[in-house]
Amino acid sequence: MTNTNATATTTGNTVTLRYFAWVREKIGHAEETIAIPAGVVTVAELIEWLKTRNQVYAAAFDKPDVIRTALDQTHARAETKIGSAREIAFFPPVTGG
Amino acid sequence: MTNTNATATTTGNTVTLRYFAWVREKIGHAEETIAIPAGVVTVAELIEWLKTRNQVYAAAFDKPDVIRTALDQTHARAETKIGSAREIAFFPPVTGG
Amino acid sequence: MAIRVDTADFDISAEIKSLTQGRTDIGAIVTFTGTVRGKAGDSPITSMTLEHYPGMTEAELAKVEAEALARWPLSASLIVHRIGELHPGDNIVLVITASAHRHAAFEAAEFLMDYLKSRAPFWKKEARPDGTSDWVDARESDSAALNRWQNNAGKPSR
Amino acid sequence: MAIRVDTADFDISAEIKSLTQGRTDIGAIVTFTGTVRGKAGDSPITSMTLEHYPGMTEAELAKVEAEALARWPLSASLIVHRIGELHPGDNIVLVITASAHRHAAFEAAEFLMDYLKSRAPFWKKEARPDGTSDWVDARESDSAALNRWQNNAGKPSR
Repeated sequence: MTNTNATATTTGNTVTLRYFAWVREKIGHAEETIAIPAGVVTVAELIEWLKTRNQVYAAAFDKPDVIRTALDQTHARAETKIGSAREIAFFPPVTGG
Repeated sequence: MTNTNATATTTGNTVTLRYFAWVREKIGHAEETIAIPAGVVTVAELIEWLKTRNQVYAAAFDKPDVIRTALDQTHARAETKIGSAREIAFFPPVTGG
Repeated sequence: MAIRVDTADFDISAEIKSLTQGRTDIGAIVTFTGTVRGKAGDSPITSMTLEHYPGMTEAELAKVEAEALARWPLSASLIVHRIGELHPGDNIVLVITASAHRHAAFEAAEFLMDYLKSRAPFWKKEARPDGTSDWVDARESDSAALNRWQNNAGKPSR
Repeated sequence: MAIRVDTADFDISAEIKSLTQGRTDIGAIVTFTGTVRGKAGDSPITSMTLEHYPGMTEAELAKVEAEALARWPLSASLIVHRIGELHPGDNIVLVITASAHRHAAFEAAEFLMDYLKSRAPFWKKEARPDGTSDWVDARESDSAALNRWQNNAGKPSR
């Protein structure tokens, strides 16, 4: 839960990505494990990198404004640093209740 | 239900008086029938007249500010004219709910 | 839209079911239940007796419901008020409001309670363990709560 | 204070009973029930499927409850949210708040719902009679409802 720790070495961290609702449907699977690539520090940078993987990711993250993120099950923002988070989730704005 | 009809002849009207909660307990009975006496037009005037009947009424209506009135089962004020009301109720401020 | 004055207790699930059964236009149901507390201030009470003004009670509650219906798009509503002798923990009053949207249901339920507390002719008498009893005094905060709604079509500020 | 995510339906009377049994400090109980409506706009729906983020859901609801408890003197509270496939008329969510006084119970229940709608990781998918289905869009009014509470210790104005 030290995702605000700006001094953590993030590059190379192994993280679990989780996808929910239409993000999951567009990506085609619910979770996967990746290593955070060099140069990726914030949530926004991770999304930009994911979009470069292939057309499926590019389409899923086409409009990052309508995608919300959680780091270790806590709401995060585009500019939040990934830090030592172990689980990063992407999903649409919530619609429960 | 014409208690706002200022031209009605009220004197001599036969009305049922009803008492609730501590007003009833102080008066000693729940209802009675009276004829509205000459000169009594408003609720306040009726209360003043009731206080002259005897010590029991004088004590029950000692503080008219804490007594509420309904004419024909509708909330009324001290200055409301009795008009052709058939039922006049006196009670403390309500405390339900 | 229904009102009921009753010595018997109520069952909230059953009341909701009878209000909403077969309907799919309702998205939000709010209930308020008032219960007898075991203390009046710091003093324990053993029972509470509710007296009311038959006829006027029903007329006032019907007015209150009509007013709520004029202010909010309610799909259904219910007011049940108990009378007679009650004990700590017992239910006193139930208000249910149902609407397509939650804010209307919340606001209407709070309005009905504020209105009922200041206008409906009920009176409470509390009995103490020593056998004495007293009529409950009206609270200034209840008429203040009602006044909040006077000049406001929606929810009032505090 | 309790939270529950469940495929099963809930019974409001039973939940209230388990929250309040044996207690005489409670004077006011407010419940909010959200139900599946039969239409999305003008189009009929046949079912609604609720997905959530296990773990984060419970963490968020616990935060919401803690926040409500810090703001209002609550005697008890409960949040139940259903998941899985539901149908028009079915219950989706239940919030119960209990307090000595009614305004605290009303405000806390409305706060819990506003917060839950904008923060708890649930998503709804609606299926139509023609076999197609779509994820429900978030409503701007829900985040506006949450923002009302940001700078206000008590009830916000509108």
